[in-house]
Amino acid sequence: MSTIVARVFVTPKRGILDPQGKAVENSLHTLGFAEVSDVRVGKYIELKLRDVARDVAGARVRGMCEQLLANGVIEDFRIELDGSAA
Amino acid sequence: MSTIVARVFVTPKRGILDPQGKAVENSLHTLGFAEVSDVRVGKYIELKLRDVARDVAGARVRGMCEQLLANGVIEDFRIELDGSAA
Amino acid sequence: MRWGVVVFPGSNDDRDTLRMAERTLGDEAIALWHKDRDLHGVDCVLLPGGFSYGDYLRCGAMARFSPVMEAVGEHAKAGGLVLGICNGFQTLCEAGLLPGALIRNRGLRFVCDVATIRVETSDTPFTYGCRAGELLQLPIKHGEGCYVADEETLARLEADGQVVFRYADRAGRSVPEANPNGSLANVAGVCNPGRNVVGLMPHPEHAVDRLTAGEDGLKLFRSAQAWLGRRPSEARREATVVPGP
Amino acid sequence: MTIAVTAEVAAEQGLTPDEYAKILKVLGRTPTFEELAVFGVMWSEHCSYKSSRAYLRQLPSKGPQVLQGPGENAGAIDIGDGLAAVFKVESHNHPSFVEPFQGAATGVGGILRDIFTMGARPVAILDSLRFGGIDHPRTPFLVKGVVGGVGHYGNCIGVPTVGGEVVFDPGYENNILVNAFTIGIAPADRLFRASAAGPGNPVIYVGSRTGRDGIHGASLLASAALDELASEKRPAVQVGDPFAEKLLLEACLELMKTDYIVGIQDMGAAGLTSSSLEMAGRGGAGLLLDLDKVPRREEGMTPYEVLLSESQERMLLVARAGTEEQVAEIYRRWDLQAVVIGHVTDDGIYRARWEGKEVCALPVAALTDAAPVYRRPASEPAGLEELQRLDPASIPQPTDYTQTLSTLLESPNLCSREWVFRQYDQFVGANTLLRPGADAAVVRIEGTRRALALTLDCNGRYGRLDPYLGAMLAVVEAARNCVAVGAKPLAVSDCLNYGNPERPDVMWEFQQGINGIRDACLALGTPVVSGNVSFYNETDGRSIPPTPTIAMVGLLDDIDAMLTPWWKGEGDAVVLLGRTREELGASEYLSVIHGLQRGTPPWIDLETEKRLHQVVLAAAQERLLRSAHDVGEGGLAVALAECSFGGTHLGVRATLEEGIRADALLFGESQSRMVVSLRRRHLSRLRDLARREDVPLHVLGEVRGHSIVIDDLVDLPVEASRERWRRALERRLGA
Ligand SMILES: Nc1ncnc2c1ncn2[C@@H]1O[C@H](COP(=O)(O)OP(=O)(O)O)[C@@H](O)[C@H]1O
Ligand SMILES: [Mg+2]
Repeated sequence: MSTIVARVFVTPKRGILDPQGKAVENSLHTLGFAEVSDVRVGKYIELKLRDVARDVAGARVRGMCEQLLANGVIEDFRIELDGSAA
Repeated sequence: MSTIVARVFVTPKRGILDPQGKAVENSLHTLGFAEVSDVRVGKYIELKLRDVARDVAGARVRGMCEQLLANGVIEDFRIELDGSAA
Repeated sequence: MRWGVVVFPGSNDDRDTLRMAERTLGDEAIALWHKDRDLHGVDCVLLPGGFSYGDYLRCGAMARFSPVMEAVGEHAKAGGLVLGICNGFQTLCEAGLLPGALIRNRGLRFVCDVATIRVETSDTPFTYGCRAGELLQLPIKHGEGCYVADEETLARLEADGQVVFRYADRAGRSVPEANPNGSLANVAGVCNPGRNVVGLMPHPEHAVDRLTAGEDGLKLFRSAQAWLGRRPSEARREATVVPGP
Repeated sequence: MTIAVTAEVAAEQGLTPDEYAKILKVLGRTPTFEELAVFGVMWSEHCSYKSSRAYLRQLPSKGPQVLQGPGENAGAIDIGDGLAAVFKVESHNHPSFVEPFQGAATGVGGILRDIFTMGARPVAILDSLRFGGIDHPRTPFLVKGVVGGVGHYGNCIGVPTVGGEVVFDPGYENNILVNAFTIGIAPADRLFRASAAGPGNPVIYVGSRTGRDGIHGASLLASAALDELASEKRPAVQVGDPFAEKLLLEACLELMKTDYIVGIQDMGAAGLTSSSLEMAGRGGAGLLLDLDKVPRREEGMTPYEVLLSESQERMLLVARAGTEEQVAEIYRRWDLQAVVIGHVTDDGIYRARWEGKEVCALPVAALTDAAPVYRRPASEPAGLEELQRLDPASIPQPTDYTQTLSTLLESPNLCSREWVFRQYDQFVGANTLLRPGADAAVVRIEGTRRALALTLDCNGRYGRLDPYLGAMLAVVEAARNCVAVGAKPLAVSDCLNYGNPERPDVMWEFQQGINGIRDACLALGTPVVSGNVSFYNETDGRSIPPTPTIAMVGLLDDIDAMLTPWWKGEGDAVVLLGRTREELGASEYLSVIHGLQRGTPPWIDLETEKRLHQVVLAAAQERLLRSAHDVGEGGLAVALAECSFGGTHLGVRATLEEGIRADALLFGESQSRMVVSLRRRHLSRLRDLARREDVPLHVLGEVRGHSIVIDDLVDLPVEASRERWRRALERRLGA
């Protein structure tokens, strides 16, 4: 049981406004990146878990997301442990 | 040349203060997630690239990061194209 | 009456709110420290504006877990009065005591201004003394005041008259130009199904003085005083009133 | 590892060969690397003021209202009711150019700490911002970043930002200016000083942990031109944490209600080194610090880094022995740590230990008293006289004055700043009586009938064309802006932004600036109680225009006497106080309409200016006036427009005196003028007051209709032109 690196991706739910995504997309277009579409801006959270078995780690991080890291009303989240989906 | 999904991870540079990460770490501890450490909070950007060859896509997205998506002075960025590092 | 103003780390309208309750309203007002589980018998809890926990991660996301919020939740469940202003509104949404959420302003910038707010219903303790359709001039100052909720939720809020305040123009029309942050349906404030918990982005506590931003905000606090002091018969009558649209 | 100290190593620490020689002499030995680093920062321009100290002494700093003059974290003046106003203006220019958002944010964070370190609760922030030409490709990015950063910090910590300046001029293209001002209020008898005393008393570190941020940051950035610093040599940018500072603020103010504190000092430029040494110096004491005890954010930091880190949101205090636990308890309540890292000694030596080994043992006096003082060569820049020459005959008069006025009203330096201050919380504190948009901001003094008037002013173009007059006119305009809201100017804090002092022409500009401020402040009775010098504002050998930003603090004894610039009622008489000369030199009109930055700034007579103030303040006392507005950049026509832009859409009908060319009448920037409006029945009384002070009074006309009408020259509809004036900045920035 060594250290596990968890990566959490929090994205605005489909159908929920994403003012930042919109703004970024527009700026990218004005900068000449015409090929870009469907820009969505979310959060990326990296954290280390000490002395946790891999099988419990997933559940723990999900708990963190549901309680704090994401707001279920407006956001979805995805978790990776040591680079592979959990 | 179909659509490519690019994912960009923007994180505070090492050594640069990350007040947000610090605050999140404290909250997680008070919520009983004692195993957590080294929390860093960054941005996660998802975007679609239409009609771009995979080999140029990487360079394009890097351009977007340098010009807009990341602040080179205080942030690092990482890019993934269709789920694999670019 | 007795007001309680919650103080989170990073609250910054708390002192103004306390002063308002004491000096302007002439009531008793106490600060409720975030680490304290006891509400000390206050009649109404005010969650003030500010940047609790620096607004890091999401506004109100961390404040919601403070010990005091458990007590606020119970107070609300028991029908006690709760008013969340700006960061307080965000915190109540994060805590699930109010529906929906508040995200980054459409313009992506902090906006400080005086906005025209239309009162949508007089059927809450904080609008008890207002007319539906009445216009108030209230300061706004926020970066994340864009109210969002999924379609069903929003439809339900409209149907049950839970939209308490809307941004409007001087003529009282809730038009897009009057919307400072992109809130859905120009929503500036909502209440819970029980109507005893209200949250809004504008700052009534900063509109209680002719010399600063006018006195329209007083109406909300005077309403709460009147509502608590109203005759039992009234109370009963109200209880049977079906919430109008 | 220990680094062998040589003259080369000394040079890397920013020390000249002479300075290094001096160190060897005062120490009588070769310093350790850490000791050398300490000398390096303490003798840097930023910390030692070595090029400016000799001249700053000339500024008047005394007066019955002064409670604390220069030398502490901030100045303090008596504002009655047993209260003190504590204030200071600071620059954060180079960091804001490297990273606009964080640079500006940490600039605000720094000046806030200076204020509450003295025991004052901050009640207002103002920001003076200067950028390159508005059409320069980088300008919008810089403006958005800086304004965002100022708002981020001020809004979050809950102090209202109520005023400032925004100026666009190509002269700041590669060297923007970000000057931030904060004022706080404290009980006059409970001001805290930054001095270490009482051998055995603990030295306590409070606030955020120490990281590698900005090693040599402010001190280095502020002591060398930007392009001298290879980008990799640029210190790690500091990121501000306004939340941490809010906790620090509340905890410190709570602690200051006790009697535990002996001295307290914020950690700003040069971090732990300068804060601890300055405290030792002021208290004439020695210190012993255990650097290992300093809370750190990162692994493997060296004593050098711990000494020099400029991590934000940290404080150092000396407490009474035996109160350590009570002090720590107060900070704990606010989730902050307070760590004893050393104690005061009586041997006058500054000792720092690392892992038990002594890495520093420096006589404090050697560092402070022996610090170099330079009187650098100064000489007038070549070509200045040529620039000052202006032949009015060569300036064609406009054919369409209405169009000329609209153009001016939409120009970058005259259009509304609303896009900027809309991003700042102006309400928190519940005492803002006059928000941004008037001549000065007015903030009520909690629980009294009194209020403070606050303004920041400077005109860099005046400075470039005459550094002496430019500085003088900055003081004068700031004072006039206070008077325009009905307040008596009390005292000044100055932020002296100049180029490279090692250049004789810059040194000359600086000396002229000091003289200008000195003369104006003496005449107006407004001592300079605090300030800051920012040199090396240049890139590619081009220095910025001399820009001595003046912060003026005025006092209103009765808030009912407050005045605003805006028309109040149809039919009110509109009056011009003061004389209009045929002066076009250095004007906004000349620059915007004719593309010329030449001529001499307007003529000023300080006695005349003072008499104008007396008339307006007396009239305000007697409640004669319904509005008052300073005639400044853009001249009389722009002033009349601004008076019409209060939102009521009331216009004005004015006829001007004849005698001088029309463009000078409308757009000239003659000093010592003010536009006031009043009920007709009060006119004769105002005439008496003006005659008594022998201030010229000319009835321009009256408040009437919904247009700005001046003779048959100008006819501008208020509502439409106000909208264009309000939106111009946003439009030009493409925001
Ligand atoms: N950076 C800023 N932040 C806040 N307020 C500002 C800023 N710049 C300008 N203002 C406000 O806009 C108004 C006009 O500014 P200015 O033209 O400098 O006034 P004046 O010419 O009377 O000194 C003033 O009230 C000033 O405080
Ligand atoms: Mg000005």
